[in-house]
Formats: sequence, structure tokens, C-alpha cells
Amino acid sequence: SGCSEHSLSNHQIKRYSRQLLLPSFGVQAQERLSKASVLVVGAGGLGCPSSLYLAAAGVGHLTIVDHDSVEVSNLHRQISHTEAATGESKALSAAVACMAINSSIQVDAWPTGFKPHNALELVQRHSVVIDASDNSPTRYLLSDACAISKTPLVSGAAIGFDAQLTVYCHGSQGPCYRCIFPEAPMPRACASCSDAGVLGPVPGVIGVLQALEAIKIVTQVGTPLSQTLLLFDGMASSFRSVKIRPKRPTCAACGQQPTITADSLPAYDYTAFTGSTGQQLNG
Amino acid sequence: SGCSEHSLSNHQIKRYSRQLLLPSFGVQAQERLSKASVLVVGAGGLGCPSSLYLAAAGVGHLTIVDHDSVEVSNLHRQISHTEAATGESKALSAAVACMAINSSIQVDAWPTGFKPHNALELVQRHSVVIDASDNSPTRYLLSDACAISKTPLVSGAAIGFDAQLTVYCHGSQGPCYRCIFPEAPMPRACASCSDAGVLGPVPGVIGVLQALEAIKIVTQVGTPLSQTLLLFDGMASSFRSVKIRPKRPTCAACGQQPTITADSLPAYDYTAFTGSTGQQLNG
Amino acid sequence: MVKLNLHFSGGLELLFGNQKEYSVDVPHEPPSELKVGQLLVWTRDHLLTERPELFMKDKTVRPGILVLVNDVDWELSGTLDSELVDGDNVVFISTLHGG
Amino acid sequence: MVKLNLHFSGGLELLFGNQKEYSVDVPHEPPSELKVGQLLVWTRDHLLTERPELFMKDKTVRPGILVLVNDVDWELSGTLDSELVDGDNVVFISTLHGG
Ligand SMILES: [Zn+2]
Ligand SMILES: [Zn+2]
Repeated sequence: SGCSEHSLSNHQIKRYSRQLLLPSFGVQAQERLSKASVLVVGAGGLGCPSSLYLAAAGVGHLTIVDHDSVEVSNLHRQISHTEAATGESKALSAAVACMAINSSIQVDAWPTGFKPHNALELVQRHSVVIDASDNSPTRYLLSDACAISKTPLVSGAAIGFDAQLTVYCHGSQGPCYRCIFPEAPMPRACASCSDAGVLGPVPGVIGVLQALEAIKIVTQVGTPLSQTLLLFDGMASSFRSVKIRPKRPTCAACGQQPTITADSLPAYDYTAFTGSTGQQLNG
Repeated sequence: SGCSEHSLSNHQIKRYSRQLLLPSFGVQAQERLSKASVLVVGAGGLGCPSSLYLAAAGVGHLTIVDHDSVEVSNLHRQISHTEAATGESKALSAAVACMAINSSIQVDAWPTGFKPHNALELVQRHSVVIDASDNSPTRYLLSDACAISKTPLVSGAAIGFDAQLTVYCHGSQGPCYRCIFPEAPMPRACASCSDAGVLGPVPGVIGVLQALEAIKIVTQVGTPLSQTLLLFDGMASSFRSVKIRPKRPTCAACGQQPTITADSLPAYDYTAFTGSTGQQLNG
Repeated sequence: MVKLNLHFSGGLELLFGNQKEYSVDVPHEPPSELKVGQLLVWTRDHLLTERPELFMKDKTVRPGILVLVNDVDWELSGTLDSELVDGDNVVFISTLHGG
Repeated sequence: MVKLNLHFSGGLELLFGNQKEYSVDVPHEPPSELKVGQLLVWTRDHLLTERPELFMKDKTVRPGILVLVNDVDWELSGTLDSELVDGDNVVFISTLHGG
């Protein structure tokens, strides 16, 4: 440093030089990235690529939450986890992979999972949240915590050859998950990757795009996918962008008179709301 | 095995269970994958995610070609390479990362690079080729070798916030790179990631999609992007699919009377054709 | 008759003979316009092949399904009362939870 | 006048004031149709801000640029003689080599 006014070290200048070269990115965006913190909930098919690209890009602080352990049936799509990590905490395994790429950032593993009692505290400590979870109750819990704390939520989902991506709780007009889906689908309408299968690159593409959205949000470069839902069809390798509604004034989480608040959230029964069994609530 | 007629081991059934569950994929596609071989030319921003997802999915044989060494300025986007691999062969580093995910497949590193004298021999040994290179002469060389040997070529490219993806040399009607660009652009119209910069997730998205295209081609599942060019704009996170011409009958490489043949290719001067300096020709 | 392009995704195609795209002529008598609410009933009765409860609940789509008219959320065009004309695209998406 | 939407990408936007999208009215006298060859010249003379040699060579685009009319390769519609009408989209892409 020294040749111009910025806080980047010589090592950072060298490491991130290919990003710094971009006129639309440059030193200012890199500084914002290094001061930002991202919470990644889920270290599976979405969370692995997402956290690797965030670490590589130089997000200052990354927290990876997952209460599961690595299984051999995860390895076809969860590319942070090696065969040697089988049986270990997914959060820890993904964090180790991130630190091997970039030891100059802080990476925390949170292997106890994402629950109503810790959700708000975890979310509030971060600039942006990645929903890389695999179940309906966690998706509502994450959205509610982000709506209450006004934290942008980059939400990805995948199954089979299909995937979806959008940003919730962004800016003054961006909807939350509950604005779009105020009533939860019945459990048998919710296939999971374990039940229905998924081809690895399908969540892979979305996970990388989630990292990109988070980078764009914290650096204020480009246009995030707020009020826009991106649909991916892996069979045809085609994408479709659709326009979705703004924030709903009557929304229970982000509306004008919310019933889901910092006080009420820890006791909210997400498994009852989604009709799920207790074991499904995890990050 | 034993419960139905297929060649997969119990370990394979377990490891790939989330793909096998997919009705449109299943055991037959997995067997085709395990018998297939994929050549990945370039172990950079495109080749890293591409090779990781191919290895994870269970492609039987993977060859990774790159004559460069890992530099610290690669780490922001080339996610197979750890800090510890700095200075090592990129091909080897990427191969090691693939083997850590899947030791049951064969992964070969080819650190001597992709050159006219070895191009055809390398291409002919594989079912499909991934163009993850970073320069114009290598892109023409790869396309010519694939045109001569009728090997499908999954071509990705990225710079800044922009990226492109298509499949060349596919089926009887699919064009080659020369069909679309018979004359090479002048060198100063060809920015490289080193010169112009690139944001990591931009080649990341395309690299994962390249793995998906290769998987679709070797398994015969879904519709590959032949005669279709996918354009990605990372600033808006938007995609556009455009229809491109079929094979050109007068094409020098894949036309009815080709002048670029197995005999003439090794002596073809790609650096002169593209007006590049010699050092640019590499994989 | 109103000519429409229908698209089902996110697993909904499994309820429609595993087919994602349909080009259909929906019977309709002018002068009033065809509404999405009427299209839903026609789609259930003529295209759906199984488990109607995973497509509709009462007179609308079941929770978790998003309806888009010409790539815009039906919430912005009047939900069940959104009007359809020849050439319109209607997309039905089931929200996904996997990762 | 013919109303067109122009889109520049793959780095070409840098020659056009770093702007990717243009909505333009291109002067034209009927009865003959406006052709892409004429649009190229008009675009160079009215929108291009620098280095014309990186956009055109002789009467066509320089090698490495792909032209698409309504998302279809201009090779399929007659290249320079492709005809344009109100509302058409014309995309200019520079092929990328990075990775
Ligand atoms: Zn809301
Ligand atoms: Zn050709």
C-alpha cells in the first residue's frame, strides 16, 4: 500500500489483482468485501460452492452453519468435502476447505445448526445471509430472521435438474420469503434432494451464483436479483428470469404490523407451521 | 450389485445414490459416466470447477492439461488450488483436488500443455473435451482437433462480468469454432483475464455448466447447447440464449473438403493465424 | 378459444405427464376475457394426470406454487382475475427446498 | 425511422461509452427495408465513441464479432442484407477468450 489511499496490504493487492483490475470493481469494492461478513446456512450442494467462492474473493468474515456430518452420498455434489472428511462435521469440513484457499480471512464453523433460539443473533452479526439449506422450516426461519433484522438473504434451491435463485429482504421494496409464500406447502409437496435426487452441477451453478449475488450486495456493484426470480432448467441448460411481487404490506414478518418479531421468533413453531417433523429443522 | 443387471459396485450405488434416484438419470447414465473419459484443457477459472464436478459425478477417466504453475493471483477464482499449492503445476494441483473427492476414478495430470503436436492424440483418447483455456490460439487448436476427430467440445469463456458457453462439434449439424469465426480476431481485440480482470464466480458459473454439458453429452440425458450460445451477464445475473448457425459446408476444419486435417494440423501455425505471440499458446 | 403456452416446473411437471411445456387452446366465449381462475380449473380437468391436491386447493393453486403471466407474478395482475389473451405464457412453479 | 434495441457485450460495450443497451431510432426511407449493413454504418457513426477498427473492418464487423437479429445468428438471415423492422433486437457480441 502507500501509492494510493486504501487499506489493502501488498499481499491483498497481489492476491485480488484480477478483481482490482476491473474498473467497475477496483479497490473500493475489495475494501467493502474485506469488511463484510457472510453467513452461509447449509454446507451442502449449494453452500459448498458458495462458501468457496466467497472465501476466494476475500469476504472478510465467513460463518458456515450445518449440523450434519459428511456422508459418502454427499460427495457427488458437495465439493468442499473430501473422502477423508466422511463422518466429520460438514460445517467444519467446509470451513477447512475455505481456509486452505484463503488463510487471510476469518472462517467460523457452526456445527450446532441454525435454530429459532440462535437464528436472530447469528443473522444480525452478518452483512448478508446465504440460504443454502435443504428444508422448508429452515427457509421460513431464515427469512423471518432476515426480515426482522433487515439483512439481505440470497436464497437458492435445487432438486433434480431444476433450480431457483432470488434475493429476499433487500432494500425498502424487496419481499421476504413469506411475502411470496405466506402459507407453507404441505410436507408431501416438498421433495428433498435425499428423497428425490439431484445432479451435482445443478445446485453447483446456483451456489456459485449465490456467492456472486452476495459479493454484489456487499460491494454495491451491479444489480442484485431482488424482486426477480431466476429459474434454471438443467436438462436444457436454459434460464428464465421472472418478475415477482414487492414486499407485501400485510406480511407477518416484514409488513407494517408484523406478528413475527425479535421477541416472538425464538418461540415460533416452524415445524408445526410447515407440518414437518422435528428432524427436518436444520441448517 | 446383484439386485439388477448393472456394473455398479455397492460403493458406487451408495456414492452416486442421489443421481441414481433421478428417473431421467438412473443406473444407465451412471454406467455411461463411469465408462466415459473427459479431457479438460486449462486448470484455471473454468477448468477448476469443471473438473471438480466431473470427478464428483463419477466420470471414469479425467485428464487435466495445463502447463502453468499456481500463482497467488489465481486463488481468487481457481478454487481447486490451495495456498499450499502456490508454485506447483496447475494440472497436478487440480488433479489432486479431484482425487481427494473421488479416489475411485482415474485422474491424469498433463503438465506439459496442449500443443499442435500432441493435440489430436490427446483429444482422440477422450469422449468429450472441455475448453477451459484462456487464449485464442489454443481455442482454434482445440476446435480443429475436435473437428477432425469428431469429438464434442464444451467451450466456455469469461472475462470481467461477462461469460459465454456453447458446445462445438456435436452431432452431424453442430458447428465448430471456425464455422462461427473463420477469421481470427486481431490480438488487441482479445483481452485475457490477466490483462482485463475477472470476478471469480463468473468463470465459476460457466465452469460448473461446462461439467453439466459434458455429463449430459456422455450420458445422453437432456439437450446439450449445440447451435445455441448461452450469454451470461454477471452484473445483472441474467442469461440469454441465442441460436447460432449450423456447420458451414466450406469450413476449413469441419467442412466437406477440409484443409486442416490429421496430417496438416501438427504443422499448422496457430500463433501466426491468430497473430499472437508464441507464449500465448498454452492450455 | 384462447391459445396459450403453459409451462410447469419445480416438480409440478410430474403431475402433468412429466411434460414441461404445453401449447393449448382453451375454450372460451367472448365478450368477457378468459381469467387465470378459469384456466386453473380447465388445466386441472384436462391436463393434470395425477394428485390434483398437489396442484389446487379450493379455487386457487396450493400453497407453494407461484403463477406467472408473461413472466410476471400473477399477484401484480390480479391473481385469479388476471386476464389472458392469445399468445400469453402462463408459468406454474413449485417452490423448491433442496440444496 | 426504424425503432431498434441494440445490445453490446463481451467487451464491445467499452467502444460504446460503456453502455450495453441502446434504444435507437435509425433514420430510413421506405419502401426498401433497413438492412443490417446500413445499421452497422449508422451505429459506427452515431454511437461508437472510440477505436472504430475494433468494431468494423471494411463493410462488415471485424473478425470475432457475432451479430444476432432477434437472438438468431445473422448468418441465418442474410448477414449484411438481413432486414430490420420496428421492435427488432440486434445483439453484437465479441467472442471471449479468457478462462
Ligand atoms: Zn414479507
Ligand atoms: Zn467448422
